[in-house]
Amino acid sequence: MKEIIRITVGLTVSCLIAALLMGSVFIVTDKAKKHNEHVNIQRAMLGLLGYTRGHPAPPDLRLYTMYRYIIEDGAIRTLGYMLPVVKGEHGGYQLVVIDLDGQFVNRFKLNITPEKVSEASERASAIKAVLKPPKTFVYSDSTIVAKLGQKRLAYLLPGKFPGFKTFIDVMLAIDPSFKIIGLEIMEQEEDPGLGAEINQDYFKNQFKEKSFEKIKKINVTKEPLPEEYKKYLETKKGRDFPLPKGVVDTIRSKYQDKDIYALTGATISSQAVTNGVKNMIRKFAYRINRLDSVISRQHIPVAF
Amino acid sequence: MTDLPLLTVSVSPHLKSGQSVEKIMWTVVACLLPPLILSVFIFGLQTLIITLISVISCVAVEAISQKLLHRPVTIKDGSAVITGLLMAYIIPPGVPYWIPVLGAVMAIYVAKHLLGGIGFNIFNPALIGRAFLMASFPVAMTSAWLPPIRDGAIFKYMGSGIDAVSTATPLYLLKHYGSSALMEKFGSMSAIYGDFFIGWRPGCIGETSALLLLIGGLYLIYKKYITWHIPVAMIATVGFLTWVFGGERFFTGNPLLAVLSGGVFLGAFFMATDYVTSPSQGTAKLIFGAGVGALTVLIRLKGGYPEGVCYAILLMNPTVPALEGWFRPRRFAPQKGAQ
Amino acid sequence: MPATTKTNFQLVSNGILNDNPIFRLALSMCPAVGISTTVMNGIMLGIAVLFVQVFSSCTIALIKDHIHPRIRIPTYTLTIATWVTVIDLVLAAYMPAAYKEMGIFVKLIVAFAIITMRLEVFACKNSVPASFWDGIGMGLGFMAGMVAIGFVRELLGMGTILGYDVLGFRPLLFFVLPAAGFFCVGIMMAMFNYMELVYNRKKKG
Amino acid sequence: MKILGRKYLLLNILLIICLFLIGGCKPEHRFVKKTAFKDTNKIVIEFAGPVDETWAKNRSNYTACEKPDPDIRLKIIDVSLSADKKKATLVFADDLNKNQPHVVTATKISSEGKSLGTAILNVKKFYLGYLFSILIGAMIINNFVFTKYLGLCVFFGVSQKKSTAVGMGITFTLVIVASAMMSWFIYQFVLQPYRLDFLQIVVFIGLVSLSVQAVDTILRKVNPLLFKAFGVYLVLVIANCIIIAVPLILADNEYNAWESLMLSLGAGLGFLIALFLMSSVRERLELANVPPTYRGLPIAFVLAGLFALSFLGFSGMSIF
Repeated sequence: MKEIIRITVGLTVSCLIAALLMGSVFIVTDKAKKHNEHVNIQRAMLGLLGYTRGHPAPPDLRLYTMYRYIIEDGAIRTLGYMLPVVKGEHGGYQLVVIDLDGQFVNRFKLNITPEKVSEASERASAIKAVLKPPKTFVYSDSTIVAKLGQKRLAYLLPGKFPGFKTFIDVMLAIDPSFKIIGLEIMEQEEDPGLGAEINQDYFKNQFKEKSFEKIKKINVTKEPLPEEYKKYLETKKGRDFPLPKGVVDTIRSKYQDKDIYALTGATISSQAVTNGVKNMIRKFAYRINRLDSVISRQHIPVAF
Repeated sequence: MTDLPLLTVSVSPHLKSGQSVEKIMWTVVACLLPPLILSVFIFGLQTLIITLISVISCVAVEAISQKLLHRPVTIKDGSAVITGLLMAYIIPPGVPYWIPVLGAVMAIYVAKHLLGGIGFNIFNPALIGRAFLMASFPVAMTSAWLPPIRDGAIFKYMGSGIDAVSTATPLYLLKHYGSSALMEKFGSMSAIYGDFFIGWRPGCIGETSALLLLIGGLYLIYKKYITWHIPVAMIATVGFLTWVFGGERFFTGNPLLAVLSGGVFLGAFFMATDYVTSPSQGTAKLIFGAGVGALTVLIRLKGGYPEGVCYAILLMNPTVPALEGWFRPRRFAPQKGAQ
Repeated sequence: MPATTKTNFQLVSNGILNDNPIFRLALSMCPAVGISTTVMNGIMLGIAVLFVQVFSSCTIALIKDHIHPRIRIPTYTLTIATWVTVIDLVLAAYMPAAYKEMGIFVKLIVAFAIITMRLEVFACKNSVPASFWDGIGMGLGFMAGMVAIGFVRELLGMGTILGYDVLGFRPLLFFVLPAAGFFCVGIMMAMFNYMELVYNRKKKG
Repeated sequence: MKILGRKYLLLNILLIICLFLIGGCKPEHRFVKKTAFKDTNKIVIEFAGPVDETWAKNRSNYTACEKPDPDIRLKIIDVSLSADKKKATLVFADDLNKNQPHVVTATKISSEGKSLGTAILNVKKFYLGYLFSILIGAMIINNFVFTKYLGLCVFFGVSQKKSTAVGMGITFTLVIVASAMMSWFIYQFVLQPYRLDFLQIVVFIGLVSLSVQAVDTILRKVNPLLFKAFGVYLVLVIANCIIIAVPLILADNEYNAWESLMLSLGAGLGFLIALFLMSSVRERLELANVPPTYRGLPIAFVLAGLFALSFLGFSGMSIF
């Protein structure tokens, strides 16, 4: 009996100590983790816009995130955009509800601070507070709007679509006329040497500078990638074959309206990325136009 | 540590007396030669060079590894030649010449001699070589297909310029673009059957001619070097399962096309029947063949590759010891209480 | 076994050579096959294992007199799990890129047989400093094994070392695939055996 | 003895399948029996009774979209109705992305003159098939040993003899199903709601030990014969990383109860298959003249490498 008590006490004490240790480490690291994650994503976004360490972003560049929710009220489904608005010095968020035909339905002020907005659970509770109970909502996606001074510089769209093996996670930067500024592959598990080559500059840089008109009809060609174009695509890194300015311009204009050259032996992965990007831009263009018209008609003081 | 007698291969009980391993092996080599000669006319002279390099490097690796491991050098028995031939037969005709050399090291040294040498390899060495090449040079191994030569210009593809003419295999077209794309490229269905049966289609070096492979295989069966079980079970399963699952709806697949358009004949007669890596008894053989067929169809229809014969045989190889254990030949006077 | 009489240096070298956790004890093989694709992965996971091993060894050596023999194994498990959690949290927070690369394997350190074994065989019978050095040896041994495999695979698979282009081309993509990990480990183990054979022969002759 | 055990296992599996069948056919509207994808660009709606032809054939009565994009409607180019008027087939202009669940809205369904209200229908891939694909995926296609490279220490340790291998495999399957289900439960209802997920490693390893202990005790009491056969392997189970990897994967992917069951069952059976194949091959290899420096573990690793090479054939496979 005495032994059992000794064992129990010993175990309890060690469990408590372990829990204390883990708990305190968690509290310390959690903040740092979130901060680092934020910094990393920020860096990836700025990199897509062409700002690197050697060429830092101007101080008046602002990134605003808007979140899209699908709201269900019985049979009626509407879209809810959680938008950053200008209000005093701190700013705030509003939920703008739009029906499926693009007509304005309602708007609510949300009780959430910009610091907490990146947490899904905080957003959910803020929205829950304004929507009446039979309505349910699910998070759908988010878009980041980069604003330079008073003018929209670019949209950053995170996206995910099926590749050859599993999902391909990308981040796409497009300018206000929906021309592609850059494409970054965030995560993929394609075959090494084949589909995984989508991560190479000579593939993903092909998407750069494709116009909206082109991207709507873009396709994949199985012709081999011309050598000069490959060089051009890889120069962006700044270490191989720096090309003279004139050559760069002629190559750019020559290949700007060409289809995407498929990776050798990985046509399916190439096709998957191309279609994925195409769909992302098509859907986004459709939505942002509707949203913008609602914003201007309702005079919503959006931050972006 | 005494060395085991290597040449009396104990795992091949179906060998008739008076037939030496060597004689069988060289007969198999002879049966494999006609498809090679035809492939020169289909894909050009470089197929012969690739095959020769493959055979020579396999024999060389065999000799070197036997020397290194202090075993008797047995390159004259023809088994390394067969491995070399088969490995060349299942690589595309447009690959660089040095590719088979690396495959030979994997096939002969790792898959055969490390596991104990002739008669003990668990996996078919030629197929291991191919799987290794596939993993190492995915681009070359999945895209160096050449369109068949129709005008007898067998020097056409020698030298460079292969990239520009590379084409897609029928199975690739079927998998990713459907049968209409196939017809567009190769003509009407009846023309396709005729061409594919004789061998005028893109594909691996030695797999295209169903006709010649069938003749070779039937001769081996006639000479009782192999039995009908594995080839029949495998081809029938591929045909049947493709018919059931291969179409848009059930029972609308095209079994004939499936059997003719990949490496089914080569695999069925010359690879799945390999003495060492296949079961030796009737029922087990049927199950083995059916398993290979089923896996082939599974990989073709649902997998990441257009063709699955190579991996299907490799996947069934390690089940051989278990299959042989389950389907032992029936004893004539079973003892009571045995088991 | 009484408390060890080995010097600190012997303890460390024992972990790296004689009792190398990967090639000699053949424990914790999963990471050796799964994520030994690059040298960097080897170093990172090696550091994680080193920390877990050292901390756990020291903890157990510190409290060895207070552990009831009946709950020895649960105590070990709890100790290891706690330290793995700590390392996991720290890596996730401060080295997100490397952490992502190693995936689930950091968390799986908890099931590495090598750590439990060292606690059972060594730390529960020895002083804190000896356990510390033994933990260092084992961790370094593990790291050395991972780095060796990673070196071969990175060089042959990608033609780079630590991310720097060495060969300028990719010789055999096969080595990037985890299937190659099996071959590398197998062949390196055989090489270790061969060296032992030669060493013993020399000693005799 | 053994046969009895097998029978129970079969019975259980049958029971589970029946439950799925009952659960899988839940209608979302009382008048709609079933919805399904067909071909590449069609969706079929089966009604409980005949619907009015004029209603059914009117394209504007239907809207369809992918679930995450309700505002972007897919273009319906044609609707056809079967002869018994119970089955409507919507034909779309573009191919559908079947990985995405779709939502079809049928407004004011009209049957024999009566209006039956509007139905919002979720169209998704066959759920049973999805579960089955998780099982087969974990068992063969993404076999934990040959394609995910986990559980190797135990794998090489006990694959020398077929009988040990099978014993270990069965014990392992039992324990992994028990512990994974418990872990899933605790994670879903305790760790996640209270934001304690950083404790997952400690909790999961604790649950594994607990279930090993539980299986030990139960077997000892209920079936001493079975305990004699499998008891020795119980200790080894904890040293197998698969057993801790599965709960971690379940937690990461937010699987539900059925999916978790399938994944853990598949992981266990996959380990059993891998062990069985490896042990039968290694038994045969004992006769072979393996080079002396390779004898034992090194050759086992080379063999496992050859296995992994052939399992590459499954890469990129998706069954449903």
